Amino acid sequence: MIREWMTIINHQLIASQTYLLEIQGEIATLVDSPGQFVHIQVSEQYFLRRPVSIADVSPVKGTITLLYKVMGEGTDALTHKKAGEKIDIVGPGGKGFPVQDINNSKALLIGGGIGIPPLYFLAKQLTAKGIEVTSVLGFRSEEDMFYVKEFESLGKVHVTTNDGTVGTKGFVTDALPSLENIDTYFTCGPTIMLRNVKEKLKGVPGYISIEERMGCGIGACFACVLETPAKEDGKGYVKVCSDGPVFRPEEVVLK
Amino acid sequence: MIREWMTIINHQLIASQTYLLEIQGEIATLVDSPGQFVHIQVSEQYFLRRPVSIADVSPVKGTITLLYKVMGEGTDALTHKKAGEKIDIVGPGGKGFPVQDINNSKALLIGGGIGIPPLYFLAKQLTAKGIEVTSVLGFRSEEDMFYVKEFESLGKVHVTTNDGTVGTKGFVTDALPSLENIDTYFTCGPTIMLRNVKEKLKGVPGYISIEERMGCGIGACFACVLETPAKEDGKGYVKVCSDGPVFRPEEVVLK
Amino acid sequence: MMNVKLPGLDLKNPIMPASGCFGFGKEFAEFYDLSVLGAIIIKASTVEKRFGNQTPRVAETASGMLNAIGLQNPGVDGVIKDELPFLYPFKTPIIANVAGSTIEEYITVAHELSRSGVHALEINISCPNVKEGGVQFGTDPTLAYEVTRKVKEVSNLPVYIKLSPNVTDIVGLAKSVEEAGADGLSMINTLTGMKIDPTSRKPIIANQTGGLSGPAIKPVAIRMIHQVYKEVDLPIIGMGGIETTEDIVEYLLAGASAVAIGSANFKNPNVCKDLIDQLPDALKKFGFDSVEEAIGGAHY
Amino acid sequence: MMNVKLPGLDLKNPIMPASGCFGFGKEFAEFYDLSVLGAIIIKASTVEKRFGNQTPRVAETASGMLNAIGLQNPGVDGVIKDELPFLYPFKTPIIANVAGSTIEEYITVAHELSRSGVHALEINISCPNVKEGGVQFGTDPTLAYEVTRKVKEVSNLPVYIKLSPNVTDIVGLAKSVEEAGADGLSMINTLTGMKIDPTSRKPIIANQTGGLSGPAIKPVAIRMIHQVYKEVDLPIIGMGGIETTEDIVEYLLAGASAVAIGSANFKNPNVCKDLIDQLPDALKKFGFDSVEEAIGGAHY
Ligand SMILES: Cc1cc2nc3c(=O)[nH]c(=O)nc-3n(C[C@H](O)[C@H](O)[C@H](O)COP(=O)(O)OP(=O)(O)OC[C@H]3O[C@@H](n4cnc5c(N)ncnc54)[C@H](O)[C@@H]3O)c2cc1C
Ligand SMILES: Cc1cc2nc3c(=O)[nH]c(=O)nc-3n(C[C@H](O)[C@H](O)[C@H](O)COP(=O)(O)OP(=O)(O)OC[C@H]3O[C@@H](n4cnc5c(N)ncnc54)[C@H](O)[C@@H]3O)c2cc1C
Ligand SMILES: Cc1cc2nc3c(=O)[nH]c(=O)nc-3n(C[C@H](O)[C@H](O)[C@H](O)COP(=O)(O)O)c2cc1C
Ligand SMILES: Cc1cc2nc3c(=O)[nH]c(=O)nc-3n(C[C@H](O)[C@H](O)[C@H](O)COP(=O)(O)O)c2cc1C
Ligand code: FES
Ligand code: FES
Repeated sequence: MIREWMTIINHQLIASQTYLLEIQGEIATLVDSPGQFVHIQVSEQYFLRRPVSIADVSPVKGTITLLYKVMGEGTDALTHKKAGEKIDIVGPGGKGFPVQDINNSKALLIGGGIGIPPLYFLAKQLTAKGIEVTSVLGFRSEEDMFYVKEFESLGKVHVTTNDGTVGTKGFVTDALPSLENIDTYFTCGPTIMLRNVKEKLKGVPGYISIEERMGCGIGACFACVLETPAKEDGKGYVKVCSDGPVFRPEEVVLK
Repeated sequence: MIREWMTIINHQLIASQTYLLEIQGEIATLVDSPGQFVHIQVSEQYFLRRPVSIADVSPVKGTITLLYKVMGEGTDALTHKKAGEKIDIVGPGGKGFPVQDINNSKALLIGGGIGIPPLYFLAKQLTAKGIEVTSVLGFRSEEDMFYVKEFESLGKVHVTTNDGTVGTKGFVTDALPSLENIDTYFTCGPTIMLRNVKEKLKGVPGYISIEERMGCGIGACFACVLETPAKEDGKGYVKVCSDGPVFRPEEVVLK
Repeated sequence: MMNVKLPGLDLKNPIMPASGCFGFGKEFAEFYDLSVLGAIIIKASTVEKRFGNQTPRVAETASGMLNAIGLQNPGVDGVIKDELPFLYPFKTPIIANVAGSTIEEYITVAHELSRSGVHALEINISCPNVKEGGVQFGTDPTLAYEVTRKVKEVSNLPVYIKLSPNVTDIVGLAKSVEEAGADGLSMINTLTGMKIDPTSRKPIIANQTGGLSGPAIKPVAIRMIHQVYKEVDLPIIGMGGIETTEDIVEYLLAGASAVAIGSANFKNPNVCKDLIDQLPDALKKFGFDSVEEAIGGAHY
Repeated sequence: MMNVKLPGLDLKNPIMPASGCFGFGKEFAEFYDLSVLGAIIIKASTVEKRFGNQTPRVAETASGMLNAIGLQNPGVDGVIKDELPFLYPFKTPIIANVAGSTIEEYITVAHELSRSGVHALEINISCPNVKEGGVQFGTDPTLAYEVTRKVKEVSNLPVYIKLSPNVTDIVGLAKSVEEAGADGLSMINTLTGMKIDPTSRKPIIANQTGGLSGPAIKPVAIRMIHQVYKEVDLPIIGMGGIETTEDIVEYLLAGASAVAIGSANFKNPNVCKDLIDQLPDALKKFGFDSVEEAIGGAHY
């Protein structure tokens, strides 16, 4: 992990309040797995960095692609950065999905909203290994949809929207495919979604990627801990920023 | 006085660490005398506004010209603003030199460093009234010199530099012309210079423009007060931002 | 939806300028009609006219500023004679800020102001920028009780006590002045701070220390208001770093019934008016039908 | 020119990470060689392993942040067994931060750490984020005296007492621990604050209140260090919002002999190293030939 001023190569609106940000620098060469994130200093005005998942890496261009949604002041300020500008990044952070350990043949990816980005990089790596990928992507509404075509180029895609404007009306858990065809699931999204997915897919091996508010983003401050079920015996916790953000569902307590 | 987002028309380096900033907006139409200032919000990062004198007004373009020197973080940040950008200004503030009251024929202008800018606007107005203007302009060194040509086009100019690289080596007080030819003097610069000028020109009618750290810049917070010699009887103080920045030398105590 | 009732004050909206950041109103009247304000809190008055501290009196800090004006004011008679008449025509209640270095001085100023036509008193027992007394009253519960009781005795106006944040136990202070009969609280005054200029090697403020205000102190103010709201039954005028309507909603939720805007007036002289214009939308956005509905909403 | 001598600590430079903002060093060792540091202050240790508070544990504020970690740590035995061995190879003194909810706990932790190979103790009598005890010790001069004296009895290491800024009288606290035999002071810990989310209508931090750190609190820290330096004869490790070498010079001038860098490590993981590299130039720029020459320079 390093701190680096990366160069913005591309920055564009791709859906309602949702932006693609492509940045170039050494960090792109250090990414080892999908699910890792970068920690962005938006400007001097925002004291804490913002964690954003790596949605894609181009080894040729030496770039990382991020997909982010405006959720508050920091991400709003981020939208004003222009191609050519430099941006202060720490990364790559965390432990991603262990693609090297996945040796079976059918993967189910379940993403909700801004949990979708890391799954795209994952889907690329899984399909490259010959694994068949089915994706369930949940959005609020049609205008929020992004990257559906990109996922379709990699496998079957089910879309859900909360308001039914596209695909199945409801939540990702309302559109899960028949489980007989799934060896492993991979999911990322709001904690409540993760909890529901974990519940519904009990028994299926899985990996979940979790969000938590961060201080340092490198494992030093204990801001981002989750309790583990084995609290009393072992260490009792994991850090989302350094032990995660990707965990086995049985490893963590989802509140 | 109003608050307005003015448009930057021109912004350029004119001497070592010294910039010309031309801004357009309604405030330009509200200036009533040289010596008034604008109060600049450099960015959200700087809590207080920065007072900068109005160095010129173009009624045709509807612009104000400011000349400022980088003295700290705020003025340094200001240098990054580009033509076309908007800038948050309150102004015009304060009471300037009462050009309308000057009816004699020979004026001496004495400026030190960043005290020089308001004297340029003053010199233009005085010469427009047919008053003969002699200027003594003090700089640290040759590289800090600015607007000497502009002053020369309006009258006689003596330059002093602390290191002697141009003009008289020393301070403005080392180059004051013979006083027989002076009806009124006008001075602006660091307080220590003002005190020396006041001392040397005792007996000559004068106007001095004074700097003080400001809070509100509009007369409401009492941050910028100066004691008056008549402290015990009258009000005992003046506010630089609203009663000044221009005063008669006998009105204020210079510390 | 914007109105709030405080003891002795029927406010059309909960927004007012804070003491010392708005002078006696005149300068801001050039920017907008002061009648829009929920109320006006004027600069502190003392018995005698005061020149205040030496300059520099202000310094900039991260997301805030230090000030050590030193209670410069024309004295209570001057305030009543020369400053208040300008404010009477506006349709806005006036809250007068009272300062002193002895209990007797507080009594004198409170007494005189009570007959002047102002609508409420804010007793500044917390000004950190005067050498004698002043802040002592705000850090000692017994003295705070004394001042409050004595001022209540000489005034039939509602009395708001302005608390200092520079204390170990803000709830204890608040309880003392509640027992003494205060009608409400103003929270908070500035945190005592200092800034040193590495070039001159001296404190920038001539008085050495100054009061820290601005967004930097908002978390401390919110915490204290939240603590006091829980334990004390007095309405609170909240202040400290307010710049946006979101800040105002945060103050209401913490337990403030109204808010005062201080140093933000220096950044944007229109800020009080702007916030008054924007507050209804902000309340709606966060699901409130009225100001009153939001008050104390973070207590559950 | 960069070295400073503190009781029991021969520092090659005055810059060290602050407790809780640097874990036990491991993560930052990925960014630079920890041997460059003047010292390392590690995260608080308690008798038993602690999970700490619920999340969210941090929130962003203007020029700062709130945290309520709740002293999560593996317990003093875990620290000694699992964390310290990593740090020993670096050529940097280790200062261990000691926390507890009773005097006995402080004694136990201090005693165990004293035999572990660390070079000094920093007694955290000021953590605002634990329910039982903790901060009480830092706001009551008698308790502060007690803890200091008892810890000194069981430890032959130099003992630095970390003071809380959430007090009326910081000088009184400092004097108490001086009398009790403290070797030095750490100033300041965080100011207690709160942030409320207007959407959820709840405090963002699960613990409700948290400790405010960052540049927002620097003026308060500078003021307190300036006050204490004048009245108390102990060396001070200064902290609170340091981000630049100019900040460090300001701390030295106020009276700090060394400085600790806290939340700035989150903004820039290289910050301690960067400041160490830059400090000589900054000292020169402001006319100092050494760190020691600048200490207390604002007192005249
Ligand atoms: C590991 C990880 C990966 C993420 N990947 C993405 C992504 O690929 N695309 C995307 O759009 N968003 C992603 N997020 C969420 C993103 O970090 C937040 O939306 C963002 O921090 C909000 O910042 P703000 O300034 O707009 O909001 P504000 O609410 O103003 O932020 C205030 C503070 O809260 C923190 N915060 C607010 N929401 C979250 C959140 N959901 N998770 C963590 N911290 C939060 C901010 O970082 C900041 O410190 C990810 C979060 C984590 C933890
Ligand atoms: C009436 C008036 C007119 C001025 N006109 C000009 C001008 O035409 N050109 C020019 O270059 N400068 C002018 N100045 C000085 C200018 O305001 C300061 O150089 C500037 O504020 C420094 O800001 P900074 O952020 O770079 O410095 P910093 O030292 O970082 O500023 C910190 C704080 O101190 C204040 N401050 C610092 N120096 C001064 C000063 N000399 N006077 C008042 N406040 C100060 C700043 O405004 C800010 O609030 C004028 C000052 C006054 C009072
Ligand atoms: C320049 C200045 C002068 C002040 N004068 C007074 C005063 O006279 N009386 C008083 O009670 N508070 C005074 N205050 C404190 C404010 O009323 C307010 O409590 C404090 O500034 C916090 O609010 P803010 O962060 O919005 O500025 C003053 C504050 C400033 C900045
Ligand atoms: C996330 C976090 C955790 C902290 N944990 C501790 C701690 O365990 N013990 C302690 O004495 N101080 C702790 N502190 C306080 C810091 O050591 C320091 O005193 C304070 O943050 C002010 O410095 P800063 O503004 O540079 O962060 C912590 C601060 C933060 C931000
Ligand atoms: S954010 Fe600091 S440990 Fe995870
Ligand atoms: S700066 Fe506020 S009165 Fe002059």
